[in-house]
Parts: sequence; structure tokens; C-alpha cells
Amino acid sequence: MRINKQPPPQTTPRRSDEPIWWSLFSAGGVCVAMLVPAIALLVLLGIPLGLVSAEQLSYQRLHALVFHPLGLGVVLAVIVLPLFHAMHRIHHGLHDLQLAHGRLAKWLCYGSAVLLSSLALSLWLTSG
Amino acid sequence: MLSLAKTITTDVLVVGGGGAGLRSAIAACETNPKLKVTLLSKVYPMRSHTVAAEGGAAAVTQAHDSLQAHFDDTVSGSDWLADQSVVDYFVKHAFDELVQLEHWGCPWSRQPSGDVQVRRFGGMKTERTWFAADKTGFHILHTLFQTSLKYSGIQRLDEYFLLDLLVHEQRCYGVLAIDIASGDLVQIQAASVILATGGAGRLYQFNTNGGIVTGDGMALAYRHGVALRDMEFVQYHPTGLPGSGILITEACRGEGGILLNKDGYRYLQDYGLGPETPPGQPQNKTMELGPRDKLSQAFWHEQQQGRTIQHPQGEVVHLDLRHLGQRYLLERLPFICELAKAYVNVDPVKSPIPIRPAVHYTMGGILTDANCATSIRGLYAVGECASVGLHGANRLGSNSLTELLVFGKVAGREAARLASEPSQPAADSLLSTLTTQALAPLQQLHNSQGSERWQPLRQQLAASMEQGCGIYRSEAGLKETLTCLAQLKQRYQQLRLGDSGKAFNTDLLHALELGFGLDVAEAMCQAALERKESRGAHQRQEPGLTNRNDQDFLRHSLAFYQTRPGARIEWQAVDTSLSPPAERLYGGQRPRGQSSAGQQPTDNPPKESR
Amino acid sequence: MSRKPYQPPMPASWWLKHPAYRFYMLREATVLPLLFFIGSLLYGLYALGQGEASWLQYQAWLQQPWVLALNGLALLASLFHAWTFFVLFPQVMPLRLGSRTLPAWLMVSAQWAGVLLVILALWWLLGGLDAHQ
Amino acid sequence: MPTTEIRLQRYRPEQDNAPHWQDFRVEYDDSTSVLDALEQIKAEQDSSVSYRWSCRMAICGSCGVMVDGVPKLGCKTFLRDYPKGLTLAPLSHFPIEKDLIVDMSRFLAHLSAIKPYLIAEAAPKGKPYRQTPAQLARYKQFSNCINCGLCYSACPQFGLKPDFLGPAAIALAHRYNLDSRDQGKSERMAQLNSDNGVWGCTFVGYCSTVCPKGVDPAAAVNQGKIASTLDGVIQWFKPGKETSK
Ligand SMILES: Cc1cc2nc3c(=O)[nH]c(=O)nc-3n(C[C@H](O)[C@H](O)[C@H](O)COP(=O)(O)OP(=O)(O)OC[C@H]3O[C@@H](n4cnc5c(N)ncnc54)[C@H](O)[C@@H]3O)c2cc1C
Ligand code: SF4
Ligand code: F3S
Ligand code: FES
Repeated sequence: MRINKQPPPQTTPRRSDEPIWWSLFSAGGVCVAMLVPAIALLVLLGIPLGLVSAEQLSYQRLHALVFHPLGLGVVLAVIVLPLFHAMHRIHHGLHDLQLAHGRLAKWLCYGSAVLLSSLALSLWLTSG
Repeated sequence: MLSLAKTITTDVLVVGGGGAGLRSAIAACETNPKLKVTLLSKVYPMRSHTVAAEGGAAAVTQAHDSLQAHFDDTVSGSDWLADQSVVDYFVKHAFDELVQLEHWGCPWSRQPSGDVQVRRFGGMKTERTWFAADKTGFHILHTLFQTSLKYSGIQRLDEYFLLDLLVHEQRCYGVLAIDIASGDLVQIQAASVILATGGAGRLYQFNTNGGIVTGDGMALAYRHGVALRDMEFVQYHPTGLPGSGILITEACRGEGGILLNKDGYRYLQDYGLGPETPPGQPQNKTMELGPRDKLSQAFWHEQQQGRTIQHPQGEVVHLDLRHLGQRYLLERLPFICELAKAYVNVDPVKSPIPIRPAVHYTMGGILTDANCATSIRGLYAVGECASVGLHGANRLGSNSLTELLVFGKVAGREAARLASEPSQPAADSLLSTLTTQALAPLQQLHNSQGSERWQPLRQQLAASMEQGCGIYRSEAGLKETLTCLAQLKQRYQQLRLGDSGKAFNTDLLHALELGFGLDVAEAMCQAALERKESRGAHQRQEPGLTNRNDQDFLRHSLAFYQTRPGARIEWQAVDTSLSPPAERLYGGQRPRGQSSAGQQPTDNPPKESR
Repeated sequence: MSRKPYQPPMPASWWLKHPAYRFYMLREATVLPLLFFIGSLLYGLYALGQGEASWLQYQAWLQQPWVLALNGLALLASLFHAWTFFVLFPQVMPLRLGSRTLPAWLMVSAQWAGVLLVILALWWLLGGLDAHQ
Repeated sequence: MPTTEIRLQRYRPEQDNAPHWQDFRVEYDDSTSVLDALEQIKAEQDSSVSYRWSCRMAICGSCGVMVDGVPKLGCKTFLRDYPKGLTLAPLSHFPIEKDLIVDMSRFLAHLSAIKPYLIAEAAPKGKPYRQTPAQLARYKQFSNCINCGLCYSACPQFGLKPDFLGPAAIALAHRYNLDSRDQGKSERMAQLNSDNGVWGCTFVGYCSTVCPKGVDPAAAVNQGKIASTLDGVIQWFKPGKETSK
């Protein structure tokens, strides 16, 4: 120990709950990297720009596709996980910019991810 | 007025956080876990110069090797000036200490089988040098430092500068130190004190040593009446970078590097080190793997004959590694590749590295017995600052890292043993008298109205040592240097500090280091002057003195401090109980070699070569 | 006591000072367009569930220039994110084969190949559906 | 010899309340390092200028400074690469003691906290452990850290939260955790699992960029996140072992 200078850090620190958020963040990160480019390109830009032909992609077909049982996976992968990904970064960004940290910021960030995810899930369940 | 800011009491005080200091602190703790062990160092332990050692640490490891062989190599390497029972103890404990370090986590390089790998090293007949890539000292030091954190008994005083020892009537009671961060003066009382302050290579202009290697501990013990032994033996390393002196490890040659003069000729064969071995197929104790002193001396002769190469930073020869190939170089010598690129802008894969000899190691040091005890009760010394009797006139590469471990353990154990005995603490009045005495020189520095600065003085000291007390010495040169030292000491009295602050006053510390250095330099020169023969690293130029003279000088020199200029030299018998003196033979001159017929073994290079 | 350590402040603008930090902030900021993208998807999900009329309305909304622009930004952001993410992956999870680590470039290119594959698959799913019916 | 301008950040605790800049002109050639330049300044212009150094060969880790705002080793940075002059300041994020000298004690405290030594039940008697080159290769890189602290100056998370253990300490923990001879991982995880452990990192990654020894602490920290997550999952399935909250 160095006499007269900084004390050593806490000896038995508390286990962080970050592994939960970080796992969701990482899973979301993979989805964003792998899937978002495709969807952004083909659906959100492709449809309005006519890259994907509208007649081939009729309302019924798309409806069947999205509300197919496997579509739940898609909702998870392109909405829920990316939400946690985004809110995780925002949470840390608030800390980085010294705007807010501590419990409130954490509750707000992950809370809104949970809320919006529930919204997505209920939309899918109720409209299926 | 200077006054003490605080007092610390401890059982064992270790001064120095290098390999020797850390090893002894751990040993002290293990000997008696109840003791309070304090480790004081002017730099954080992992900045100590042990960190810079590249090559490796020796211990008999392979089945076909033997303790006797390691003993013989060390004794003949020392030119019979090593104390043989000390060498015997050393070779017997070397392996266990390296294993201990392995058990503490040192990342030694391995064979495919998972066993530790050993490499060749100059002056050793067999491969017995353990290494951790080319950063052996770094890994040893960090392993020791990190392991030391495990012991709650060790308390560290990082960045504390040892100012003086508190000694009265041959008994050491503690030390006086400066807390560098605050500039506060601290008195540390201790039952035993271990000096592990490292060598003194910084006294020379071209050296491989770090800025902290200034001989502080040597000077302090010396001033308090302990003899400095064998100080005339200063090892030049044949391969330092021009300018900075940064070391290019001997392992380069162990791996098969070759030395070339300006004609691209492997000149070592002209200096009794031949016959020439094919490039990339090094042979122990031959050519490039001859001992350091011979190689450095060969350079000196080449330079005299005008066969060295002009480099912007002075005369050099070439160390050629190109034939080893990129892959091998990057695997075995990555740090060397990095150093050469950064400091001389040379890629060893593509071009030969310019090198020149540079002062590397001080064989001599504070006289101790085989238990690392000095003549002052309670004061021990270990590592490069000490002379336990292992290296004699010339240290073999890779023996000193092992020395730090083997004798670090001894010193720690002995110091702990003494500290565990009941003893009479010093009276307060005595301590305060000793403290006042110790503060006087510091007080003088602070009050000085003189006009001298330490930098030019240090510069002159280094130049003069290189000039008069270098690879080859003569009476005239040594006397000139001694005169210069006396003048420098005079001028030192007129020193004036450029920084009057207390916090991190490095100006003050460098001035103090210069003061220490001047005393150590004097001991070196005086001993060199009085050793009228050539042995190991000490080579005299005068006719009649160019050979070893066992009749008169198979003895250790002991330098004693005196207030007037120069040191008082006495002589001490060498322990040669186990192996009688013989010639040091290298290359084809070795009895085992077949090609030595008719060649006169000689320590001197031929006048006419080729 | 002559020690008086000075603790330099860490201004909120610290990240403007060095390109490495700006790069980091840009990477973190990729989630802002991403949030808009997620919002668009949520709206789309809702529209799809409400019937064809509302789906057509949604398509019209998608065609508004500002929506197009933001989703274009989201595409760029996701590509940028993918780039940073793929480079980090071998650092976080070095894959070993025997005693050798797989070279980073191999892992990075494999991931990009994955992205391309997903685009092609989705394109096939959206466009090629007709042929199968 | 050509000369160049050095702007040096000064702070003398006994006189100043905050750092200020001072300009020096130094001579340099092809091999002049920042450390050489500082020596020149101290010898010839102002001997009160203070900085740390020792080995001058990039291995002792003493001489970290900010060169034009980038953490570097003074002895391995050459003036030849800054023909237009340069600025020198003490390492960021650490308290400044004097001129270029910072207080490293927090860094050392963090190093000690992660138990950076081999923890094993019983070593083989009188002989080394066996460790194959492949097992050595797993942790070797992380054992090359010279404790220079450059990565702490590079890491904004350490700047924002000085209790963050930081890249080098975590890399060292990781080094021992990966060592085939070590069994002390569980003891080290307590520190790594905390908010100030691996979770203090947001993968800025700049720590690895500035590391002069190729340690790649960012990789260590982020591999540590996986280890910590797994450790958490295991704890979760082993209730009763960890009671603290
Ligand atoms: C470049 C180089 C390469 C080498 N390679 C090898 C090799 O391959 N094999 C080998 O066997 N040997 C090698 N050596 C030699 C060996 O490394 C050294 O002899 C050995 O490391 C010295 O260790 P030490 O513990 O005695 O001293 P050091 O490591 O020098 O430590 C001295 C300690 O004393 C402290 N100290 C000094 N003065 C004071 C003071 N006034 N107040 C407070 N503290 C003080 C310092 O802070 C430091 O902690 C090499 C040497 C060099 C220079
Ligand atoms: S990880 Fe690199 S930058 Fe950080 S302290 Fe270690 S050597 Fe220095
Ligand atoms: S810079 Fe800091 S945030 Fe993480 S990746 Fe390195 S520790
Ligand atoms: S002086 Fe040792 S790393 Fe620069």
C-alpha cells in the first residue's frame, strides 16, 4: 500500500446487473448489424422507392408473412432486441455526456425499452 | 532549517525495488510472517532497472549439464576472482529459485512438450539460460512485484529517496529518506536494513543502464566505512546501440547473430575466439559467444586499427541477424527488432544493426559475506550493488538475474532472522544526533551560494570515466581521471540547485546522485590504479601489466572511504578452495577443441591480424 | 505539506477533443436513427394489423421525403454500426483453432458475407414469393 | 542542428493554482526523443522542470506524457515526427503532482485490487509446471503490460469515473485468469463483476490504440465481460453461495 495516497478500492464490490443489459445489447447489436441493413434497404426504402415491386408484395402476402408464427422471431430480432441495444447506448451516452446518471436514467432507459417492446408484442399478438 | 516530517518504525527495511529488493522482501516475509517489512524505492518497483534485462537467467537444467560445469564456467569466467564456496552455493540453488519464480507465474518460454526452454549464452558451455522471450528481466520483475502484493506484511514506500544510513558504532539503526512527492524528510527505524540499490553504470557516458543506476547504496555504505570490493571491474557489453547505449541483447548472438567489421569480416577470429563458425550455427564460448570482456576488447582493437564503421553517433561495428530470417527474428527477438527500428531506424530483418560496447554492469560492490551481511551489524546488501563474491573479474551473462533471486532470498532470510531477535532500540537522543549529522550535506546543498550546476559536472564525470577508466586503462589515464574527480568534488561543494521547491524536486535528487557517483567513481579508479595486472574486465595497457598476475593479484581489492581524495585500497584473499586457477580459454583454445595445436593461449590479441 | 495535486476537470465536451473519441460518439449515436427506424417498424406493424387501408396510408407515409431521408440515415447508420461491430467481434471473442487464433480479417469478412446473405434472402422472400404461389 | 518549439504544461504546486503553458526551443536530430528534449530543457533552460523517466528504452513505463494530446512514452516518441513542434502535458485523467508528473497511486491500487499473482493450490514439487506454447500463447500478450498508464489516459470512462479499475488492471486480471497454472479466477471475478470492473467499459477501444506494447487491453476487458456474464449465470444457478447484494 502506498502510504499517504489513494485508498485501495472497495474490497468486496457489488455484482453489477450489467450482464443482463449488456447481453441484450450485444444480441441487439448483432441483429442491427445483420438484419437492419436488409430491412432498411428493402422494406423502408425499397417499397417506397419501388425497388421491391408493389404487386408482388401485396398486403395479404405481407400480412401472412409477418403474422406467421415465425414472425414473432422477426419482431424480436428487428424491434425488441434493437430497442434494448439502442436504450443501452443511450443510457451510457447520458453518462458520457454527463447529462444524467444513476438510477433514474437507468429506469427511464431500460423502462422505455421494456414498454416499447411490450407494445410491439401486443400489436403482433392482437393483430395476428 | 530542515526537519523531520515523520518517523516510521519497521522490522526489516529493504531499500530498492528491483529484483534483489523484491526477492528479499518476500523472503523476509516468508521467514517470519509477523515481521513488518518495508520496501523503499526511489521509483515504483516495476521501474527498477531489472526491467531492462533481456537475455535470461542461468541454472543447470538439462540432463547432460552439471552443477560442476556451471561452477567451472562461472569461476573461469570470473578469471578466478570469484569466491568459490559462494559460486558453489549459487549453482546449487539456482534451479530451485527459477522454479520458484515459475510457480509464482513467470511466463518462461516453453518447449512444445511444455517444459521450460533454455538457450545458449555467452561464456556458458551448455544451454542453461531460462528466458521469457527477450524480456526476461521485465517478466521476472513484474512477477516478483505482483507476487509481493500477496504479502500483507510488505508495506511499500514508493518514490522515497534514500538519503543516508543511520549508523553508529558499526550498528545500523535505520535510514533517512525523502518522500519525493512532498519533499518531506522521513526517518525510518529498522532492526535490519537491506541495500538492494543496483549498480553504478550511469557513471559512464555510454551505458546500457537506466537513469536510476547511480550507485547510491554503494556510496552510502562506503561512506559509513564498509569496503567496496573489486570496483575496478566494470563490464562493457559489446553490443550497445550507438549514442544511447541501449542494449542489444547477447541472445542475438546466442541465436546466431554475427559481428562484422567495416570489411564485412568476422574479426573475432583474430582475437583468440576462432575458429570461425558458420553463420547461424553458433557454438558455445566460440566466436560471437565468447565472453563480453573479450568481445569489447576486440572492438577496441578494431577501432585502433581503423576497421570500425563511421556512424553519425560514433564508431560502430555491425551485428548481422539477417540470415536468421524474419519469422525467427520476430518470434525470438521481437523486442530487439522494436528497439533497433525505434532508436537507430534499422530493421534487423533487412540490415545489420550498428553497435558499439557500452558499460553494462558493475561486478564490484558493497562487501558482504556469503550471508549478504556487511561489516555493519544490521546492514545487508544484495544484487548489483553488492559484492557477495560471485562475479570476480567478469560476470557471465545470465548469472546476475539468478543472483538476485538466490541471494535475494538469503539476504531477506538473514535480515528477518536478525530482526526477529530481541534487540535494544536506539535511544532517541542517538537517533536525533545521527539524523542531524545526516542532514548536514542536504542543508548545505539548500543553502549553497555557489554557481555550479550538477549537469556539466555529471557530464565531465562520465566523460572522464570513459576516458581514463574504460575498456583499457593505464596509470597516466587513471591518475588523470582521479585528479578530475578530485576537482569535481571541489566544485560539487559549490553546487547550486535550480529548483527550490520541495515537491518532486528532481533537481535535488540528481545532485545527490551525482554526489554518490563521485565517491563510487573514486573507488573504481583507485582500485584500477592499484591493480597492476590485466584480469577479466580490467585491462591495463602498460608493458608488463597486460597479463594476469596471480602471484601478486589473485586477490580482491577493497576500497575504503577516506575524506581526502582517493580511496584507501586493501587486499583480500580469494576463496579458491574448490578449483585452482587456470587459464581462461575460449574458442579453439579450449582443451576440448581440436584445432588449437600450436596456438599460444593469450589474453591479448595479436598485434598483426589476418 | 507541499503536495497539492491538481485534478484536471473533465468537461462535458471531452469527446470533441480527439478523433478517436468523436468516432466513438458517432458509433454510439448510430442508435438515434435506429430509434426512428424502430418507430417506423412499430408503425408499420400497427398499420399492417389495422387492415389494407391503413397499410396503404403507411406506405404513403414512408414515401414522405423526410421519412425517406431518416430511414436512409438509419441504413447508413446500421452499416456503420455493422462495420464497428464486426471489427470488435474478434477482439471480444477470439476464435481458436488449435494453438492459432483465427485471423481477424477472416472473421470480419465472414460477417459481411452474412449481411449480404440476409439481404439476398429477404429480397428473395419479398420478391420471389410470387413465383412460389 | 535544427530547432523546434515545445509547449510544455507547467504546474508547480507550491506556486501555482492551475497549470499554465511555457514555451521552450530545443535542438534535435534524427534520434532525439521527447525525453532527450526534456533533458535538454532541464539541463540548459530550466532545471525545475520535472518529469519521470528511467530506462529510456520503452520498457520501464515511467515516462508517459501527452504529446499533442495523445498519450505516449516520451522515450519512444521522436521529435523527427513533429517538425512543426509539439505540446507536452501530463497524462490525462490523473491528478497532476508537478509539471509532467502525475499521481499514479490510484492506478497501483487498482492493480493490487485484482490479485495479480498466481493462485494455485499446490505446485509440483521441485520442478516447473508444464505449460505448452499454446497455453502460454493464450495469456502471453496480456503479460506484456509495462504499467505505463497510457491506456488510463486514453480511456474516457476512467476520466469520468476514477473508480473504474481500468484497462491495464483488467488486462492483468485476465492474464492470470487465462494462465493454465492459475486457479484463482473466482477470487478475481468479484472485482471484475462490479460496476467498476469490466462493466465500467463502454468499448471506446482507444486504450488499445495507444498501448505502446500491443497488449490490447480493450480485448481483455471485453473478453472479461463474457467471463463475467458466464460467472453471473453460474452464480444464478448456484443459489446460496453469494448472499451479498
Ligand atoms: C540492459 C540490461 C540487460 C541485462 N540483461 C541481463 C540478462 O540477460 N541476464 C542477467 O543475468 N543480467 C542481466 N543484466 C543485469 C541485471 O539485470 C542487473 O544486474 C540486475 O537487474 C540488478 O538488479 P538489482 O535488483 O540489484 O537492482 P535494480 O533493478 O537496478 O534496482 C535498484 C533499485 O534500487 C532503488 N534505489 C537505488 N537508489 C536508491 C535510493 N537512493 N533511494 C531509494 N531507492 C533507490 C531503485 O529505485 C531500484 O528500485 C542486464 C542489465 C542491463 C542494464
Ligand atoms: S495496457 Fe498498454 S497502455 Fe496500458 S498500462 Fe499496460 S502497456 Fe501501458
Ligand atoms: S478505452 Fe476505456 S472504455 Fe473500455 S475499451 Fe478501453 S477500457
Ligand atoms: S523511460 Fe522507461 S519507458 Fe520511457
